[in-house]
Amino acid sequence: MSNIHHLTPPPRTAYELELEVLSNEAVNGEYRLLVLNAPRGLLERCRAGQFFHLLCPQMGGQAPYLRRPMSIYGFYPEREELHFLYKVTGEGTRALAMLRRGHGLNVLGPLGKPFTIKPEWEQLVLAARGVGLATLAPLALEARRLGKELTAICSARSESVLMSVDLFRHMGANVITLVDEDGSSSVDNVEAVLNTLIDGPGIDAFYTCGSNRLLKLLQKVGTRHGIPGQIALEQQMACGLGMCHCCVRPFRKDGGIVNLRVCREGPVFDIQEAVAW
Amino acid sequence: MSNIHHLTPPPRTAYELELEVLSNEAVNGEYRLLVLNAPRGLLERCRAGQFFHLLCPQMGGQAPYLRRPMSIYGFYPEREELHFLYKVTGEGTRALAMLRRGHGLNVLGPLGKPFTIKPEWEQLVLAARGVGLATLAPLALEARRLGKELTAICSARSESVLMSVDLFRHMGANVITLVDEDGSSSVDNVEAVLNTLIDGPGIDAFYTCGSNRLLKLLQKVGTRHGIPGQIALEQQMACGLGMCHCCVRPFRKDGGIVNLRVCREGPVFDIQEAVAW
Amino acid sequence: MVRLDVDIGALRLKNPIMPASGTFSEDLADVFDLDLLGAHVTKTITRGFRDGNPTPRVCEVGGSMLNSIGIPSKGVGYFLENVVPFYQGYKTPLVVSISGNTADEFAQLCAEVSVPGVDAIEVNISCPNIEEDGKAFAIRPSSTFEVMTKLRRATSLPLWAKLTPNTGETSEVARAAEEAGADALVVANTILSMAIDIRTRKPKLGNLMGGLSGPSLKPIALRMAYQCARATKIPVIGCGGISTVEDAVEFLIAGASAVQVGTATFINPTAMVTMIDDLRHYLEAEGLSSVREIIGTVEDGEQREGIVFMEAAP
Amino acid sequence: MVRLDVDIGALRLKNPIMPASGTFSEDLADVFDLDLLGAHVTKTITRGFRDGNPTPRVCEVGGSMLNSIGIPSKGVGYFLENVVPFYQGYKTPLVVSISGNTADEFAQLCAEVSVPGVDAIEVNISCPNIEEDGKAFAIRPSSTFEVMTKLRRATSLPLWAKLTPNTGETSEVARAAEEAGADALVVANTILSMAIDIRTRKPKLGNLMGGLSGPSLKPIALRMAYQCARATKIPVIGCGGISTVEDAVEFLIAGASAVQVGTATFINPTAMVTMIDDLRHYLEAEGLSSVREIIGTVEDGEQREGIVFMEAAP
Ligand SMILES: Cc1cc2nc3c(=O)[nH]c(=O)nc-3n(C[C@H](O)[C@H](O)[C@H](O)COP(=O)(O)OP(=O)(O)OC[C@H]3O[C@@H](n4cnc5c(N)ncnc54)[C@H](O)[C@@H]3O)c2cc1C
Ligand SMILES: Cc1cc2nc3c(=O)[nH]c(=O)nc-3n(C[C@H](O)[C@H](O)[C@H](O)COP(=O)(O)OP(=O)(O)OC[C@H]3O[C@@H](n4cnc5c(N)ncnc54)[C@H](O)[C@@H]3O)c2cc1C
Ligand SMILES: Cc1cc2nc3c(=O)[nH]c(=O)nc-3n(C[C@H](O)[C@H](O)[C@H](O)COP(=O)(O)O)c2cc1C
Ligand SMILES: Cc1cc2nc3c(=O)[nH]c(=O)nc-3n(C[C@H](O)[C@H](O)[C@H](O)COP(=O)(O)O)c2cc1C
Ligand code: FES
Ligand code: FES
Repeated sequence: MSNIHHLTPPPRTAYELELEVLSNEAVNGEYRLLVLNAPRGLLERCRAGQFFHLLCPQMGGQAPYLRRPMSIYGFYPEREELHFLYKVTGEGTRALAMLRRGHGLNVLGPLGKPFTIKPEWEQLVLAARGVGLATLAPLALEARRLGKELTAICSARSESVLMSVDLFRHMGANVITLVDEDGSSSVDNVEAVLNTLIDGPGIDAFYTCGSNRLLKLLQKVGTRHGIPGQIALEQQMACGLGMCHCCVRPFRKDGGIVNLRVCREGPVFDIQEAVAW
Repeated sequence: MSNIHHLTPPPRTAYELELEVLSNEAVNGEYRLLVLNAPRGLLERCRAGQFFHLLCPQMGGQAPYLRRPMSIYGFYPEREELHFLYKVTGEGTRALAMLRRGHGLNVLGPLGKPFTIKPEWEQLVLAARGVGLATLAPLALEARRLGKELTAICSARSESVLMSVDLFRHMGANVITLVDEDGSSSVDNVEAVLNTLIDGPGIDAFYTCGSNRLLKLLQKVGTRHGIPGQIALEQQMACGLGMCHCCVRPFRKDGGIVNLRVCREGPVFDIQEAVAW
Repeated sequence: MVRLDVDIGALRLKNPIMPASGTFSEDLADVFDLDLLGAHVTKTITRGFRDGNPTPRVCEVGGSMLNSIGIPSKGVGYFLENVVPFYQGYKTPLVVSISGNTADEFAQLCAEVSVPGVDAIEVNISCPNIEEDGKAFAIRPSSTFEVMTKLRRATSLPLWAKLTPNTGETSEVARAAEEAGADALVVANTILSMAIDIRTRKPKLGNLMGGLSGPSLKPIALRMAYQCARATKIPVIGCGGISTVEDAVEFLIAGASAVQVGTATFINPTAMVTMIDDLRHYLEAEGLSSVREIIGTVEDGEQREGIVFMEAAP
Repeated sequence: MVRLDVDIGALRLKNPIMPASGTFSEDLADVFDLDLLGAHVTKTITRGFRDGNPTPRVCEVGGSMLNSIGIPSKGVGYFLENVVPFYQGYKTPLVVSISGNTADEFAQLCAEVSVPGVDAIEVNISCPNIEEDGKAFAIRPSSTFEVMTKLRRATSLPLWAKLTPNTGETSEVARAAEEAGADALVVANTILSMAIDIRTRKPKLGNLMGGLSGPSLKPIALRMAYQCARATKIPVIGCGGISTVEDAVEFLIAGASAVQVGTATFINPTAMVTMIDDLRHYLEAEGLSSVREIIGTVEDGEQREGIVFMEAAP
């Protein structure tokens, strides 16, 4: 048995907990908001961009097995509330949607690397589509806390699924909504919006997630104007902790391509290192 | 492809049906009565001694996989009711116990060979213990319908778990109750009761099920007095239809021991052919 | 109107759904018209009488089951006199499953069941045999080739070889069966397993060990069906954990030309009938006109060639 | 106070619960104190750098999972400089899992990881290797004996051989490993499986096939653990689908001296900690004073001798 103690074991940072459901309502046809009661200590450890790994219940004929990763949509230590905004897509999220007030839900987290906002960045811009907004929502909270200017470019299929707009407004963000219906969400139009911002107040950093189109656009605009940025990425996960290496994606690093774990090295990555897919 | 049609396929005799639960109440601490709403046509095919193969629900953390065999405890075509009396012992029956009025239950049946009552038999005696009484209950119904005299010797651990006594009385049976608590259920005492009956009205046939002690006693008494009898036996089942050969038990036949399927050649067998275990 | 018929070599089946050996018998006629099925496959018989294994012969394991029935058999005489005539009451092809303790006894039985009314012979080479240390013929390519060669000589009926998952050489065994003249491969039998009752510390099966069947077996059997379809040119009949039309379609896409349904029939005796209906609806919904259009359509891309030989999970 | 310690050859573990290779890493220290475990078992490493397989690398199959990670590895240098020192922060024995494409490369790595701080070497002989047509060493007794002989010569540390279920010769492979000098057997790795998305017709894993782990594997792994315990005299470490203390106890009764927990940790990261607590309570409730009292206590009666050699389900 090895008895040499020259390194100190790392501190605990993630918790497996059974939390109580406070509510779980449809926000609109596709999205639902899950509100859990969580201990203040847990919520105080949460950061924008991190996620929880949810053990979706086996109920109503649904038998999800692996956990499902979900970004933190909101964390409110004072109200002891942890929020997730999710889209019902398959077995796990269908099971999630069946949770009712008073049910328990086993969660693991907070996990992953959060977004960073450097002290010198003043003008922040986030751009996201659909459920991707869930991931960026707590960034607005953080921006307000730090007294940063935030512009949220929210794009969606139609006006009716534009979520989080109120939330972003409520956080004092400057909200620009773009929808497919009227063509305002086209890449060209987003680029035009960005250029207007760059020419106006300026942009110190971009934040985005999920969409390949937006990634490519922000990489291009970022390179052209020397604007740094971060992207939150998704990949199928098993452990969520960094142990199984199933959640890798390729990144540009040191002149080559390396595989990094979305759950551990991410889910937030440097926007220029991300490889479009 | 074989096109020779010299045999006619057999008629359908067993049905896979989703029935509605009417009630599912505890009869006492250990036993529960499950009442299902069933089509009259199905109930008219039922016979005393037959069983159904129940697809116990996957609920409340219970995940039974194979079906569970249950004797018909009562079948009432006029009321469209099918009754089962069961004891909660494991995963399947625990799941059964969770069924509530309005739930569905998938059943397969009626299955197996029923009891027979020969026209010349007038004095019938049934002897059983515990949940075994469930299997014999419909025999009392049948006996009454045929105008036979029936004596039911009901034995149990204690007075409080003596079930079916009212049912048997209600059917006009002559009921003798024996309990372990006061020692009245001892083999010697049962034998004394049987002898009294033989010396009195006489016994034309015995019916029993389940208990090894009773089997041996009735085989002995039957041999001594030339009284025929039948026994309903249990064995673990998969298909319940005769296909898988998992439910065999040994029987004395033609001077040797043969394996017979409890689900197909049984569950009712000649009492002298049964091998005590 | 979509077409459900498929060909297993020279034998045309009206649909690709049939029972798996040992999970079907005349008795199922109690529940539905057996002429709805694509084929009838009998329980494996041996030449002589066999009693089978001690009870308990089955047990549950986490949503699947183990069995160790031990192939009780009334012998070939009873079978020819009683079972074959029964199925002549139907228009559906009859497939007789046989096994033997030695290759010669096996071949003799194969000749004996090659009678009118029998449309194909499924040879259960997944059973322990005394010539190979109690191992199944289908564990090794060499013993597979030997026994299949003898069986091939014994009959002119279509010969289906039923393979075992208890091997590290599925592709090689499949090719050995093909080379020896098998007309089709049935993939697969159960995988050797065990369960212990921790309360009594007794094995849950009277025979200690038994075969795992049902949903847990599906990913293993699917992998084997895919390997066999890639490794040979003869039709593959998928078998293992199939309980819904989605499962059946998964095997067809992987390369199976038909499927056998076993344990699912114990859970829902009408499972096969439901599956035939659902298959029709599935094809209609996909806008296809024949089930043949989905067979072997898995998009395996570049991996296709390399992987067939790889037996170990990384 | 019940005793949970067990001996794996010369190595004493404070309890019989440890992680399975590839389902554990330094990262789990985020969730609980890793010194609670009986041993630390690292992810398999190779000598050189390996990228691993294309994504998706995992998928669900009916209450279990498939994986095809492909053993990404940063190579032995990184491992010795970073991983070994990390575990020196703990009092728990460190077991290093290694693999190689050829027996010689494998043996060389075995020598290289025989450093202070490493308490045992688990050799993952269940991986495809290029000398055997891409088959795992542990598929055949002969290749097992050969590679284990080389590995034995390469180190004086305790050597644990991790076996594969992708074989029809478990007992023979186990004996070959013992004869070549293995100190313990880890039973077992994942079984090769496949799943297809019927909507896209694509395999659900980027690598087409992968290994089945989780509850579905349990009855197969339990059978193998029993066979290995009967076929050899060296300790067996059970692995496969263990997620509750009941599962662990089932393996111990079957003859395992300790168990490894894999996929269950993905579902409940604290599963092993819960299992250790529950094991203590179980033993107390059974009135036992040491976990050793249940090891190998399966009541297998007469079947015991005959069955070890039987690989096929009847
Ligand atoms: C870090 C991270 C944060 C996320 N945050 C959110 C969020 O806030 N709101 C939201 O609606 N969704 C979010 N997702 C996606 C969410 O995890 C998937 O929608 C969900 O796992 C789908 O599960 P399912 O069983 O309903 O679908 P199925 O398609 O049945 O899932 C099958 C398997 O694929 C995996 N899977 C499917 N889609 C994804 C995906 N997009 N990303 C990762 N794994 C996937 C599932 O976890 C499961 O293992 C996030 C994903 C990641 C990686
Ligand atoms: C023909 C027949 C009629 C029966 N009638 C009744 C009845 O009317 N009322 C009643 O309470 N019980 C009856 N039983 C017993 C009943 O089937 C079992 O109690 C029940 O299957 C237990 O299931 P479980 O999951 O609760 O128990 P578990 O012990 O968890 O069951 C595990 C497995 O063993 C089987 N099993 C366990 N006990 C028995 C048993 N005694 N007989 C057959 N299989 C068993 C189960 O079906 C299951 O496959 C009858 C059995 C048979 C064969
Ligand atoms: C109770 C039972 C008995 C079986 N008997 C036989 C048999 O006699 N011959 C045979 O080839 N396979 C036999 N099998 C295996 C099945 O035919 C089939 O290969 C296996 O069960 C996998 O399919 P499933 O998961 O759909 O059940 C039997 C399976 C079960 C469950
Ligand atoms: C994601 C994943 C990665 C694995 N990687 C390895 C590995 O690198 N080396 C190894 O020997 N086994 C590996 N295994 C197999 C496990 O160690 C274990 O043998 C198997 O998963 C069965 O146990 P379980 O059912 O408890 O998971 C891996 C399993 C999984 C699920
Ligand atoms: S999910 Fe396991 S390493 Fe990321
Ligand atoms: S339960 Fe299948 S034959 Fe009796």
